[in-house]
Amino acid sequence: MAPTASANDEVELPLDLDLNDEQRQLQDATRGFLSRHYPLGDARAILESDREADPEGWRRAAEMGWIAVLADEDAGGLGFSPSTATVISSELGRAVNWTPFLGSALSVAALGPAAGGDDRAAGVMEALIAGETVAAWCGPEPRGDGWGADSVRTEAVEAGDGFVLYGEKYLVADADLADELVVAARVDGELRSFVVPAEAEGVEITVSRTLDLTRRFATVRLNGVRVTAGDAVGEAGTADAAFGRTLDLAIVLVAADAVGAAEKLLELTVEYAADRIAFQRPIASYQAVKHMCADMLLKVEASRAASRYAALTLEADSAERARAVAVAGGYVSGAAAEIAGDALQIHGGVGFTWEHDLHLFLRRIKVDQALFGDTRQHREQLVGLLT
Amino acid sequence: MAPTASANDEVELPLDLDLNDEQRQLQDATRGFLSRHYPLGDARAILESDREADPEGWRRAAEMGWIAVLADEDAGGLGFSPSTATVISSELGRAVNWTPFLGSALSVAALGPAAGGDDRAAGVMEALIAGETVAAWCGPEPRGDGWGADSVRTEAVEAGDGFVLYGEKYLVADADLADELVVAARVDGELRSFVVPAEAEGVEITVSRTLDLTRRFATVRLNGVRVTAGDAVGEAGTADAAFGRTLDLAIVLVAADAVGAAEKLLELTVEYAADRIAFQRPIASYQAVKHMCADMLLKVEASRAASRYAALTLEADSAERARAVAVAGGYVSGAAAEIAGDALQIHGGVGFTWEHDLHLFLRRIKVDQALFGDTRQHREQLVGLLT
Amino acid sequence: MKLADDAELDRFRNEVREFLDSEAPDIPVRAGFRSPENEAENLVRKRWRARLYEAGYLGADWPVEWGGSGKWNPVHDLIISEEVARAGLPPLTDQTHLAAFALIRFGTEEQKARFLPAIRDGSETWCQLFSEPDAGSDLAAMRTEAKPLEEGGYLVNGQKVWSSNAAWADWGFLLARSDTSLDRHRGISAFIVPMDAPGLEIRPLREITGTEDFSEVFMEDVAISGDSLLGEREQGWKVAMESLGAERSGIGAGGARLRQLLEMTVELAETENEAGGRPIESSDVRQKIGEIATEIEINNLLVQLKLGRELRGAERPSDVPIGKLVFSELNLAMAEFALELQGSSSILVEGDPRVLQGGRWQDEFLYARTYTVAGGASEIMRNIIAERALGMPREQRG
Amino acid sequence: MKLADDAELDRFRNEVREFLDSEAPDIPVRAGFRSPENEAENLVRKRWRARLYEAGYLGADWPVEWGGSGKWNPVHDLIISEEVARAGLPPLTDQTHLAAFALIRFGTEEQKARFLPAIRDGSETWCQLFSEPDAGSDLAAMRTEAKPLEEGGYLVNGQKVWSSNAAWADWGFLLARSDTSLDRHRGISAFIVPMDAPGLEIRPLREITGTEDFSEVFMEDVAISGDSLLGEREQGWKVAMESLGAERSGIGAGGARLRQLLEMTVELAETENEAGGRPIESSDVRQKIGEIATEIEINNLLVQLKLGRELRGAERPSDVPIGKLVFSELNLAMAEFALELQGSSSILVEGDPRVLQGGRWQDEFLYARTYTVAGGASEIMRNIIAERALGMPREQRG
Repeated sequence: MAPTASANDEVELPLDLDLNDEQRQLQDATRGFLSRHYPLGDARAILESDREADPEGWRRAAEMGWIAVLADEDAGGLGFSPSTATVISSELGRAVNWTPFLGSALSVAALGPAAGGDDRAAGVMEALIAGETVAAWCGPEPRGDGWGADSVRTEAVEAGDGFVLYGEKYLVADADLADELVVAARVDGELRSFVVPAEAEGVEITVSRTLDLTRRFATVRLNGVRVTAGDAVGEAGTADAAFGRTLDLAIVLVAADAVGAAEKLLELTVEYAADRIAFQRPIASYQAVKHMCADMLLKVEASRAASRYAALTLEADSAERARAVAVAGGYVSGAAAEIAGDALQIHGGVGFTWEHDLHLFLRRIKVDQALFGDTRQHREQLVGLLT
Repeated sequence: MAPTASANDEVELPLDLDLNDEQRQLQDATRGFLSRHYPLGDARAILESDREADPEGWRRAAEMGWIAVLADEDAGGLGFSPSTATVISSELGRAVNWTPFLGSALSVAALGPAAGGDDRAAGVMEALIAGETVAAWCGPEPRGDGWGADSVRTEAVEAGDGFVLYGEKYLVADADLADELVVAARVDGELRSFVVPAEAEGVEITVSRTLDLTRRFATVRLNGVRVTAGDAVGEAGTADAAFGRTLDLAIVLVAADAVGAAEKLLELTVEYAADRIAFQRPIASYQAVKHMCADMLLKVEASRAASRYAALTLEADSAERARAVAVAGGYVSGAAAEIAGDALQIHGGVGFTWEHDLHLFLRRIKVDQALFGDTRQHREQLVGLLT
Repeated sequence: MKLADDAELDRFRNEVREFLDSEAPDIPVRAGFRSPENEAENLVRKRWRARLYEAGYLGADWPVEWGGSGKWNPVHDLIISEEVARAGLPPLTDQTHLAAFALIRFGTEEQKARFLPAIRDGSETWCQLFSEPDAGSDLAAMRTEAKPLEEGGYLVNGQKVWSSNAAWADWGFLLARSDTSLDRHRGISAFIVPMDAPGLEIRPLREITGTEDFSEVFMEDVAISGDSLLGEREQGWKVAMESLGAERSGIGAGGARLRQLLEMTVELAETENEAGGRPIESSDVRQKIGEIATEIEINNLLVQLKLGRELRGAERPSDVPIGKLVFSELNLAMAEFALELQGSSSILVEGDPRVLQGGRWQDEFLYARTYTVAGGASEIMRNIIAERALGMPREQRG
Repeated sequence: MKLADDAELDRFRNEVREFLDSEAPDIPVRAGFRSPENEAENLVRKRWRARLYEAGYLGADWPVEWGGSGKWNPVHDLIISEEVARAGLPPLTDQTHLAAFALIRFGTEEQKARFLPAIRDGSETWCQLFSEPDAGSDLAAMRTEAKPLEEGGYLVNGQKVWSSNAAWADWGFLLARSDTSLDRHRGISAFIVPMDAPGLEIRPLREITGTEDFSEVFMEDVAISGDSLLGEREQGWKVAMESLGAERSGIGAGGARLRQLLEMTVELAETENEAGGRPIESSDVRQKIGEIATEIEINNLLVQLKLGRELRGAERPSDVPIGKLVFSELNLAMAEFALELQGSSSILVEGDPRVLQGGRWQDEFLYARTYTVAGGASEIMRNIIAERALGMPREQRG
C-alpha cells in the first residue's frame, strides 16, 4: 500500500487515514463473517467457562486471510500489513469476538521474515496461515516495569545441541487454545525466540481469571522445557528487532480492538438515547447527553486515526514509527475507556445488568487498556523521544 | 470561638463551616465599606500605573479591625483569628480590592506573640493595628523549590551589636506601599526575623509586572542593610514556628481571597446567562451552561469550606492543621481558576474585553494560584502526611 | 474531620470501635450496597442488625416509646456510620432503615406497633419498590397501578426494578398510582406490601459485578388490604421523598469508606513490584494520590457543612446533590486510578492467584457507576443545583 | 505527520523554510490572530503579504487569470501554513484571505477585477463584519440592516463587533439584513463596504490581553452602492458559510503552532530553576508533557484525516467542529500547564525582568479563550457534532 496516492500527475494526495476501498471490503466481509458465525449471543456460553477449540471456525477465519495479512510473501503470506490487520482487529473488538486471533497474529510477527527459510518456524507459519494451528506469543514478562524486551528474564540454557527453557510468562493471549508457543528467552543474556509445542513436557499453562469474559489470557510456566537448536527462530542477533516489531504490532492491534469496541458502544448509546424517555423527552435531546456523545465520536475518530496511522508507520517501517506507536498506545485505550464509562452512564441501570452486552465491551476495553503497556508507559516513551 | 457549640445540654453540635452570626455581620460591614470606599470603577485608575498610598482609607480599614483580628490580645489586638481574617480576605477578593491588606496581615502574624513584649516589634504592631503603618512580610524566597522556611537564604551577618542583611525576596506583597518590612533571614543558618524600615539604606524595592492589575508584588533586595539587635523579632529559636504560622496564614488568606473572587464570578455569570439570548433562548436554559454553573457552585461551596476549616485549625492550632492547610492550598485556587475559566467561557466575547471586569478577577485568581505554594506543592505536602 | 480534641466524642468513637471489633460478624467486604449471598449470610445480617439496635447504635433517634434513646446525638450517628464503613461492614442506611423512617414519620399507630418491633429485633427486613424500567432518574414517570377496590383494599399491577434486598425482604415499601387520572407525582400513594403476596414475583437481577444485589419485582393482581396504605392517599411522593432524606444519617459512611479505600491505594503504591520499584516513589503517583486525598477531605468537609446546616435548619437545595456528585465521582475516579496503579495486574479479578488486594478494586470499578446513576444520575444532580440553588430555568418537558 | 520520506514534499518544505528564513519580516510573536500594533507594522505586513503572493506561497489556488498557479497542491498549502506557524509569523488565513475566497467564489467579474489585484499586490486589506453584540455563536440573530433604496444601493445601520483588523482594513466584508421580513438567516445579504465610508465609525476594542486586536464598527446611515452586493440578494448566509470554510487552507497552522509551543514547554521543563532542579526530571511533569505531546499528534492526525476526506469529497459534518474542539481545548490546556510549570514565576508578565520566555505564555493563556469561544463556542461545536453527525435531536428554540 502506497502511503500517498496520486489524484493526477501533478498533485500528491496526502496520507489517507480512512480505509481504502480494498480494506473497506475486507471490513464488510469480516463483519458479515463474524455476525454469521460468532453472534454475540453465543458469547454467553463461554463467559464463565473455558473456551473450547473451534478448528472449523479458525480455518474459515484463516481463509479470509486473517493471518496471511501479517506474513511475508516469502513465507507464504500476503505481505506484512498491520494496517489490514487492524481492520480485522477492530471488527473483533466490535463483535467482542473470542477467536484466538491475537495470539496467532503476534506469533506470525514474532516468527517474522526468518520463517521464510527456517524449517521449524516455516512449518508453524504455514500451518498458521492455513488455519491449522493456533499459536501464542510468549514474549513480554510484565512485572510492573513494562512490556519491552527488557522485561524478558526467561532463560534458555544451552544443553547439548539444544536449550532448556526456564521462566514464567504472564497474560499470554490465547495460550489456552494454542498448539504452538513462540517463546522469547535469553541465551547468555542475548534475546532469542523459540518455537515450543504447547504440549511439550515442562510447559504448564494456567488460564488467568480476568475482567475480560470472552478472550483468555494465561500464565505460561516453562519448567525446564527442552528445545532443539532447530526450534530457535531466525539467526542470533535478529530477535531484538523481531521482538520490537511484534510488540509494536501488539500495541497497534490492541488499540484497534479497543476502537472497534468503542465505536460499537457509541452506536448502541446513540440508539438507546433516542429510545429512552425521561421527563417526557428522549434523553438524546438533553444537551448533557448530546455533548457526551459528541465527545465520544471525537474520541472514536481520533482513536481510529491514531491506530491506523501507527499501523501504517509499522508497515512502512517509517522513521515516525516509534512516535506513532507511542501515540496510539498512549491515547486509544484511555479514550476507549472514557467512551465505555460514558456509555454506561448514559445507559443508566439497564447497562448495569449482566444480561446487557454493554459490560462485555467495557471489560474488553479495560483489558485492552492494560495490555502491552499502559497509558503511562506510552507517554513516558513519547517524552523520551522529545527530550 | 469554640469549635463546637451546644444546642442543648446533652447534644454537641458539630463544627459549623458556615459563618457564625458575628462573622456574618463583619462580612456585611466589610462588603458595605468596600463598595462605598473602593468601588470597582476606581480600580481602573491603578490598572496600569503605580498605586498611591491612601493613609486615610487604610486607617478606616484598620478601625474595622482588619489587622486587630490577627493580633494577640497581649499585643493590643482582638486575638489571633484567621477565620475572621478569611472573612475579610474573601471580601477583598470579591471586590478585587487594592488595599495593602495581605502584606500587613502577614506581618502581624510574623511579628507574632513576641510583639507583646518586644519594643520595636510592639511598636510596629501597635501602628499596624491603628492603621498608621503598612508593612510587608519578606518571608519566603521562592526559587522553584517552594515557599517554606527552607527557601530562606537571606543572611543576617552579625556586626557589632547588630546585623547586616544580604539577600533578595521575590513577590513580596504590598512592599511598594510598606513603611516597615518584616524580614526573615538566617543568622549562622538559624532563622530569625527582623523589622526593617522600607526606607533603610540598602533596601531596594522593585515592583514586579504581574498578571494581577490591582495588587502589587515586588522584589525586595537587601544590599547590606544594617539593623540593631533590638530590631530582631522574638527570642532566638522561635522564628521557625512563627514562619510556619505566617506561611499557613498566607495560604489560608490567599485561598479565601480566591474564594471571594470566584463567588463573585459565579454571581456575574449566572446573571449574564439569564440575560444573554442565543438561538432565541437565554443561554441559562441550556444544559451545558447549567451544568457548568452547577459545578461552579459546587467548587465555591467546597472552597469556602476548605479555606474556613483550614483557618479554624490554624486558629486552634489543631493537630489537623497541616492537613487542612494542605487541602485548602491544594484545592481552592485550582478550583477558583476553573471557575474563572468557565465564567469566561460562558461570557463569551464580552468577557474577553479589557473594559469588562471579568479579567480582573481571572487575573487575581491566577495570581492567588501561584502565591505561597501551588497545587502541586500542597499535594506533595499532603502525601507526605499520609505515607 | 475534627478541629480540636473532644474527649466525649473520642470516647464514644473508641466505644463503637471496640464494639465492632469484638462483635461484628464476618460479612464479605465489597463495594457499595450488596445483598446477602445466601440464606446463612441473610441470617447473620439480621442478627447483627438486632444487635445494633440493642446496643443503641441504631435507632437512637426513634421515639422513646418505640425504643429510641430520647437523647439522640447526630454526631454520634456520624461516628457510627464512619466506624461501620471503616470496619468494612454493610452500610446502615439500607432499605429497612428507610422503611423504619417512613413508618415513624407517616405510619399509623397500628402500623408502628406491627412493624417497628420486628425491625428492632431483626426478625423482618424491608425492600423498596420505587424504580421501574421506564422510570429511573425520572421516578415520577412510574406506571405501576394500585387500583382502589370498591370492597376496600387495592389491586396492584406493574413492574419494579433495582430493588435492593428484595429477594430477602419480608416487606416492600411500594410506590404506585392510586389515581391514574392524576399526572406524574400527583397520583402516587405509598403502600406496605408483603413480599410473599400471591401474584408478586421476585426475579433477582445479576449485575455487571457478577453478583445479584438487586431484583426485578413483578406484580400481577396483587391484592393488598386498605390498611397497607402508608401515609395519606396520593401523598406517596411526599412519603418517598422525605424518607429518601433519611439517608442523612448515613452521611459519614461515604467519607469513611473513601478513607479506607485511600489506605488501600497507598498500600498498593507502597508495594514493591516484581521489578523492585515502588510506585509511590514516582511523583506522578504521589501527585495523583495527593489529589485524591485532597478530594476526600473536600468530600468530608462538604458532609460537615451539610450536617451543620441541617442541625441549624439552614439546608440549601444544593447540599444533597453536591454531596452525591462529589462522593460518586470521586469514588469512581479512585477505582480507576487504583486499576491504573495495578498496571498489567489490573485485569485480574477475584479468584486469580495473582490478583492484587483480593480483586476488591475490580469490584469497586464495576460497581462505581451505580453511585453516579442510581438515586438520580449525575446529570439530574447538576440540573437540580442549577435550577433550585442558582435559579436557572428548568428543562423544557417534551 | 508523514509516513515515509517523500522527496518532493521535503524539498518543498525546505524551500519554504529557506524563503521564510531569508525574507520574513520581524513581526512581534504573539498568540493567535493579532492586529498590527502600529502603522509601521501594518505596512510591513502588507508588503509581506504581497511577497507571499508573488512567491506563489499564497493564492496558488486562485484562478489562473487572477494569478493562480493552475496546479494548486493542497499539501503544499498545508506545508506553507505549518512553516509560517513554525516561524512565529501571523497566520495566513486572515480576514483578507477570507474575502479573497468570497470574491473568487461569489464576486462579479467587475468585483474581481477591482479587488483581487489589490489583494495580491498587498495594497488593500479586508476585515469581516459578521458578529454583533447580540449575535455571537448565534450569528443568524444579527440585526444590522441594509435597507434597499428605491434609487438603488442600500442604507446600512447597525453595529458589528469582534472585527479583526478593522482598524487597518480598506474594505469590509459585511453581512446585513436586506429583507427584514425574512427570519434569521433567510433575510441576510453580503456586501462590500469601504471602511472609510461616511457614517461608519471604527472603535478599536482592547482585549484582556491588553492589546487591541479587534474593533467595534458602528454604521449609521452608511450609503453603499448597488454593485457592492456580494453574491445574490438574501444569499448572504451561504456566501458567509462557504467563505468560512476557506479557512481550510490554514488547516496545518494550528498543529504547527502547537508543536512550536511544545518545544517551548520542553525547554521550560528542562531549565534548571534557581534551586538547581529541573522539572523534566519529575515523572508528573514528564507524564503531563507526554499527554500534551500525544494530544498534539492527535490534533495533527485529525487534520490529516479531514484533509484526506476533503480531497476525496468525503467530508463529514463532524470534521470541522472536531478539529476546532481538539485544537482550542488543547491550546488552552497547554497554556495552563506552562503556567503551572513556571511556578511562582507564572504571575510575571512581559516587561518584568524576571519573566520567563518573554511572557509569551501569559499572553497565550489570556488569549486562549478566544479559540474556545470565537467562530462558535465549544458548546455549539458539540451540538453540531451530536445533531449533524450522530443525528440526535436539535435544541428547542425558545
